[in-house]
Amino acid sequence: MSTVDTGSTVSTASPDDATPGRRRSTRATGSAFLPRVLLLPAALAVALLVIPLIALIGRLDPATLWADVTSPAAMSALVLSLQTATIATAACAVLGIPLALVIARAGARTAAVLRAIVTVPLVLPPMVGGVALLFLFGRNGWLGAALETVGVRIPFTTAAVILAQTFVALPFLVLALEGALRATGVRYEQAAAALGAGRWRILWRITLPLAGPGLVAGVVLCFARALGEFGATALFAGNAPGVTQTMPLAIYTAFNGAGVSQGTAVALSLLLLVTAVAVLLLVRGWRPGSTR
Amino acid sequence: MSTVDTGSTVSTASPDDATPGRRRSTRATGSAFLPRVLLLPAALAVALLVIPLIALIGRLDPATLWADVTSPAAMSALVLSLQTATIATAACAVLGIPLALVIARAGARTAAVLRAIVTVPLVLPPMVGGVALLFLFGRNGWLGAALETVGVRIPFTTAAVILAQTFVALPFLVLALEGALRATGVRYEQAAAALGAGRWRILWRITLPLAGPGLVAGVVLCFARALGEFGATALFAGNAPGVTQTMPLAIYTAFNGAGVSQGTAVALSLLLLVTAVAVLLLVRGWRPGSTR
Amino acid sequence: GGPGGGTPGTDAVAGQVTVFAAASLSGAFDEIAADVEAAHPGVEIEPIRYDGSSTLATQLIEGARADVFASADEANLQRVVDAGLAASPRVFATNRLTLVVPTGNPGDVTGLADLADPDLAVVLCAAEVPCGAASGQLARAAGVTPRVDSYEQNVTAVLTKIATGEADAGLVYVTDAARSDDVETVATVGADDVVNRYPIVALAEARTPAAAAFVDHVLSPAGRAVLERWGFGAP
Amino acid sequence: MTAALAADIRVRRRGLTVAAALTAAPGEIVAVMGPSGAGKTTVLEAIAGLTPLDAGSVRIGDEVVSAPGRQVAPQRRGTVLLRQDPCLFPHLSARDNVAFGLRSRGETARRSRAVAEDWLARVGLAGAEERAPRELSGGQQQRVALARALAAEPRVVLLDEPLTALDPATAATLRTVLADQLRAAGTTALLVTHDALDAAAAADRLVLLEEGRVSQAGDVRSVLRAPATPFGAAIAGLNRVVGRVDGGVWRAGALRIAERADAGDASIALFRPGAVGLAAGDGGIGRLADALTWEATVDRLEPTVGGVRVFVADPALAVDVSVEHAAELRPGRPVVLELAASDITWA
Amino acid sequence: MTAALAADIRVRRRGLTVAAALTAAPGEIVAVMGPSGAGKTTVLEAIAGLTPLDAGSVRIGDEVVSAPGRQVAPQRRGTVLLRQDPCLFPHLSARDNVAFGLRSRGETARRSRAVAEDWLARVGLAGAEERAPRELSGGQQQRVALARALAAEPRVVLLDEPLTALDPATAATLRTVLADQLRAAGTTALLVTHDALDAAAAADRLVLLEEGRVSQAGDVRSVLRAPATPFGAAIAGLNRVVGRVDGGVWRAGALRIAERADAGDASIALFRPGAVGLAAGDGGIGRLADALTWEATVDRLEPTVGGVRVFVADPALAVDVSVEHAAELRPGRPVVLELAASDITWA
Ligand SMILES: Nc1ncnc2c1ncn2[C@@H]1O[C@H](COP(=O)(O)OP(=O)(O)OP(=O)(O)O)[C@@H](O)[C@H]1O
Ligand SMILES: Nc1ncnc2c1ncn2[C@@H]1O[C@H](COP(=O)(O)OP(=O)(O)OP(=O)(O)O)[C@@H](O)[C@H]1O
Ligand SMILES: [Mg+2]
Ligand SMILES: [Mg+2]
Repeated sequence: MSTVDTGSTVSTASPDDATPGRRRSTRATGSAFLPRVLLLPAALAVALLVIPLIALIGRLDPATLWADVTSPAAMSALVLSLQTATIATAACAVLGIPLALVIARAGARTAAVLRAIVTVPLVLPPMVGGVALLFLFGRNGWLGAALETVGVRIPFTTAAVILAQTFVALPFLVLALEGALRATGVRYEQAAAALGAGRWRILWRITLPLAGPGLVAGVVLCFARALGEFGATALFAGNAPGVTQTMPLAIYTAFNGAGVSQGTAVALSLLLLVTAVAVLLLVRGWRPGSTR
Repeated sequence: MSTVDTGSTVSTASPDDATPGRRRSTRATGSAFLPRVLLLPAALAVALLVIPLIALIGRLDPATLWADVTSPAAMSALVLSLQTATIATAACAVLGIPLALVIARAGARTAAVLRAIVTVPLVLPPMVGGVALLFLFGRNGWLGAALETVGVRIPFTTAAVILAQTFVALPFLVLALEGALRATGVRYEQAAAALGAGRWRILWRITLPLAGPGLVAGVVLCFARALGEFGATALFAGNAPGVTQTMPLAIYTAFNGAGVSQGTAVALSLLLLVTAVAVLLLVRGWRPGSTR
Repeated sequence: GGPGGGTPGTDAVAGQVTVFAAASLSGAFDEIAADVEAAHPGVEIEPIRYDGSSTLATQLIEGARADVFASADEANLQRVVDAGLAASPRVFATNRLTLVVPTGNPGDVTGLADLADPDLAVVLCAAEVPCGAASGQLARAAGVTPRVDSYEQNVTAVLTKIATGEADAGLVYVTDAARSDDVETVATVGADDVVNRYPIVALAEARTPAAAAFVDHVLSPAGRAVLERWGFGAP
Repeated sequence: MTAALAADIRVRRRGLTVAAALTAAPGEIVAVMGPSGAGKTTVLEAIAGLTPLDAGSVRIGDEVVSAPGRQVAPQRRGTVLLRQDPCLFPHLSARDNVAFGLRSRGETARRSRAVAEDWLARVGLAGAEERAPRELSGGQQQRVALARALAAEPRVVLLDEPLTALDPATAATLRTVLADQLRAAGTTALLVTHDALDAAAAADRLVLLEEGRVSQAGDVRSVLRAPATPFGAAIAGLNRVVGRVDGGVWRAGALRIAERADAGDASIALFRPGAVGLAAGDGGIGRLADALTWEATVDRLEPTVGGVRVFVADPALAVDVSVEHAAELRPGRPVVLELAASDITWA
Repeated sequence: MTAALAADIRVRRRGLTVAAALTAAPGEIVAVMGPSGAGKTTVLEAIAGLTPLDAGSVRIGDEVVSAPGRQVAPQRRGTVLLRQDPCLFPHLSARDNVAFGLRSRGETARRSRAVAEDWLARVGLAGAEERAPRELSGGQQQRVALARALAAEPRVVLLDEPLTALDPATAATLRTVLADQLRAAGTTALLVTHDALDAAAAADRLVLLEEGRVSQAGDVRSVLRAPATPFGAAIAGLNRVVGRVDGGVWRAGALRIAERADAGDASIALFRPGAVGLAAGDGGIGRLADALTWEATVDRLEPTVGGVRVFVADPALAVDVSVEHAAELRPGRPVVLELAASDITWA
């Protein structure tokens, strides 16, 4: 007896008939569960973010655009911005990843306090942050005075730019990563420990890879914020072309300066934007598909 | 035969001997898997965020502190800040939650593009964002001109403050929530759909509760950013006490103006900080323990 | 200290000079810097740091390294002097306010009295900042109580609101008004009575006599000519 | 007879192409068994709408719910799927997990809670209503998941290994609860299981799925009695010996059978390991009148719950003996086997 | 004899207090069975260091790893735990999952990969090395998890239901792989399972855990032959009839036994459902010489893989009969039962 058909039927079919076809799995498993009405507010949100930028582009002065964005001052500011934002992001990673881990794995109360502390620089107008840094590292500051005695002076140097960027961007990395770590939970870490993996191995092979999307999101947010940082930098690092004049400061200067229509400022803003989006898309391109 | 002891032993023991004791589960399941060395950079990170603030407090003028923070101008700015930041956060929730859902459930490519778009306002110096909003909603802007014909004028109104805050704070909510949604995956949504739950039920009962920590994080970040917003507001909404002068604008005005010590600016900054931290701890207090 | 006693105009003066200057001086000081470098081949003026006078003063007090500070008001320079970083500043220019309106004057603004018109959108500098203090003084002198829609943080912000047409009238410095294509000035009665004085000083820790050379050049007739061209008045 | 469910599933997986058609009449319970990785879960998830088809179609009642260019959302198919992983909602209590399906089908909150509590009691979890999933043991979670699926009383229920991870005593109780509920509600069900007892106790028909294809299907008892494949024999617990009929004599290694009543030209002999007699020396054999005897060598011994299973080669088969009986057996030891011809089923 | 493992586990859970002591000698394999929710997983996780003790202690080799005020980290106990949920690392391929434990124990990457591939082949997953866990079926994931645990070759391995979710054929193969590996490596093991066959085939000793306490423990075969509790009888597949000895006669409902060789004053009779004869009319009974007979009423019928299980009341017990035999049986029908006294074990 083989493959007997007994009334209500069963039969085999050749697999060769099956066309692999396009994979609809994304639709079937993803947006299939979203109420479609939500597309409306989502589209509105995108519009809110995009249309002002289009309005900005509409005010560009095409005559001077190219000269504005390729001027040596613009280029040196862009290079400085990319350099300092990269270093600041690295510093945030070194300091922020451990902090996010500690918060994510701490008790509820400790976590709440640490999270509040981390959120503070977000609430503070960046300029006040700059003043605070100046009060600390400045000539009359606690640390600044000490450093002065060993001949180190931080304010108004490129180091100050990086410090200011780190101060304002750190919370982004910490909070984004912490959320992802908490969402992942400790199941896999427990499984790894139960297999004999040491703490470092668990960290590198399990915890961080599993929090990957959150880590990438945090790094991206952090980099973006560092790149756009203006207020704290202006106060703490000053506005010296080539040393501390990053793109946002160049934009500010152009905006305040001799320009007739602020066209230069807008042009520089767009240069910053395009660079940032390019970097973001690049980073996102590296990102592997969701692991789950 | 019962409970036979055959060489290598087994025996029962009374449960009454067991003392429930304190629950060490947090230690055993959480930070137990972290390399302890990480506490060092984590502590450094906290120091970086906290010590500048202490330096700031150190420069307070105790003589005028109380008068500064309780002045009617300060109080009206604080109330306006809390009101506008709350409304802006609500607006961000209405627009941002759907957008985060769409991004989290979209294909990799669509998601990357949308995420880049959302990140843009982070990179843009807020001042440029303010200009962009002015170009759009201003009297001569595309939308502003249209609104003017129906008698609606946005700049210099509280609505402009809210719009500016929404513009700069929206990305925070979207990116934080999107990360959490992606980390949660669609397993539970599939399970709910397989039980016959409709899209709205899945959204309210499964998706959002499971992304709860991410949602709370996003809302907190969003609120904090709205509360601290200065650049875009200054340009787009202006600085009229009681109408558009939020705390950051009051701080900046005090900073730019005050004579020698900038004490008022610092005092106002601390008022803002304390308020923000209080709100954050309150919100975090509501948050139930991690669901997993 | 470097080799002492060089006089302006001789090639003995050499070295780098870092200048902190109020934002409103940007065009004029760039020109003056070029002139100084031309006059003294050994002198190199670093790109001038422009920012709000208050910000610059704070930075100097907290340790920013500079040779020359030119402020848009005397109060902020006095903070630097009080901190012991400089002595005996000298006023090198003055500035005065003017009414500005968007090109075409859509609000039909004719004078200071229109600042009280509730139908017009009026922006002024905040009272705390120098231009705001001056605006208040000017309005009081004219017997006008302005109905202000927004107290801006600085002149640029006022100018932007006028240039984009968001506001119908505002008060800015003549030097700022001169730099924008998108605004028109309206005759402002009594503006000459409310002048803003710009002091300059070589800081005590100036590295070279070239700093003094720069200050001297600003104060010299050649420097004054440049400043005048940018709209500044005589001290 | 209109089928409640008619599926022709074609899905390409890494390492496997599933191409299986199966139907179920209204109220019919169809068990699906197959080796690990055969595609059972894929079939169920395709029917539920969680896995898209590459070709083929799924019809539920009168509606085509999956077909090229057509994909009805999972929640609008009238099916309920219990996945292999219990997948309880971590933020809901046991009661709310069970009530979820009912609420989704429009029941009031009050009634859903009442029904959910009733169901928790039925699966032996009275008193655990308020617990979070993480406060439940693996088997308890499995039971909540089963209650959640059954409480929704769908037209068609798809159960993916609902009774694994349960001890035999609990499983026996739940098997009865499951069968009773499905019969009483007239639910059409597909029941994926690894235990033939589930199929025998609860199902009308049994479908064997191997390497993505249906290898055998039919009435549960007839499939278990005459499995067509080695896998079928394994789940039925039968020896399956493939021989060759040559000159009227069937032979497989040392085992030969000349007269085979009703066997026709069938060449596969099926019989229980317990039906084979084994003698190590010369005792114990010859109890049965019509016995076949042959000689073999012990290959391997494996303890079972009640005795010992002896594996011999040529032909390879298993013999169940008592512990005492097995005491003197060692691999390599020659033995004599006997088997009553009447205990053999031919296929 | 130094125990490789000596645990006295006291953990308070919601709804249950676990208070169980158990030890294992070096190289000994101890099976743990118990009803769902009895605390088996809790015991294993406490030994592995994932669940803190409320009291008691755990000693592994010569080291006390858990005690009041002492809690050695899980990764420093020399144990490997296979959890009930396979919990494969979702971002690692099957091969890398298996290699993970080896790498953690300091093996080189190259050797870890080689061993991992070997292990995947042993669990029947050759060719699936590169797959991500989500590309594996439930049973395949279970097998990878088992390979991952065993490949690490720990001193002590704790296996929580390693063979569930597997079909009988695959389970049989893996049971052999598991037993062979543990014996060959001299690994001390605790094996939680729901299938007595696993215990019989792989373990030296069997511990029954019920409601957090050890209800019985001992040599696997003697526990399965003389289970002390109803649960034990259920896993051993035995009828367990509790009677009263009164004036030299043992009675339980309609069943009475006067002469009980070697029974002493034991009052619980244990026997296989298959050992009971059943006659619906007057045939079929009386085959056995020393048989006890009694009358009963059919309570419930349940199909089994090879036949039908008939449940009767007073005393409640199960009788296995053939399908043909069961054809005329219905609930409520009176039947005559017979049982050879020699088939009874007394406890
Ligand atoms: N984290 C927890 N918090 C509170 N109670 C728990 C927790 N985990 C398990 N329990 C309870 O403790 C008891 C023992 O659970 P455990 O997981 O040890 O059972 P088990 O014997 O492994 O059962 P199963 O065979 O179903 O896996 C159960 O009643 C369960 O409800
Ligand atoms: N998401 C996937 N992508 C690619 N291959 C998959 C995926 N899921 C399953 N497979 C493969 O498809 C085959 C069928 O898997 P399926 O889960 O249907 O098996 P199953 O019969 O349910 O097995 P089990 O009894 O182990 O649960 C397996 O070989 C598996 O490796
Ligand atoms: Mg499966
Ligand atoms: Mg368990």
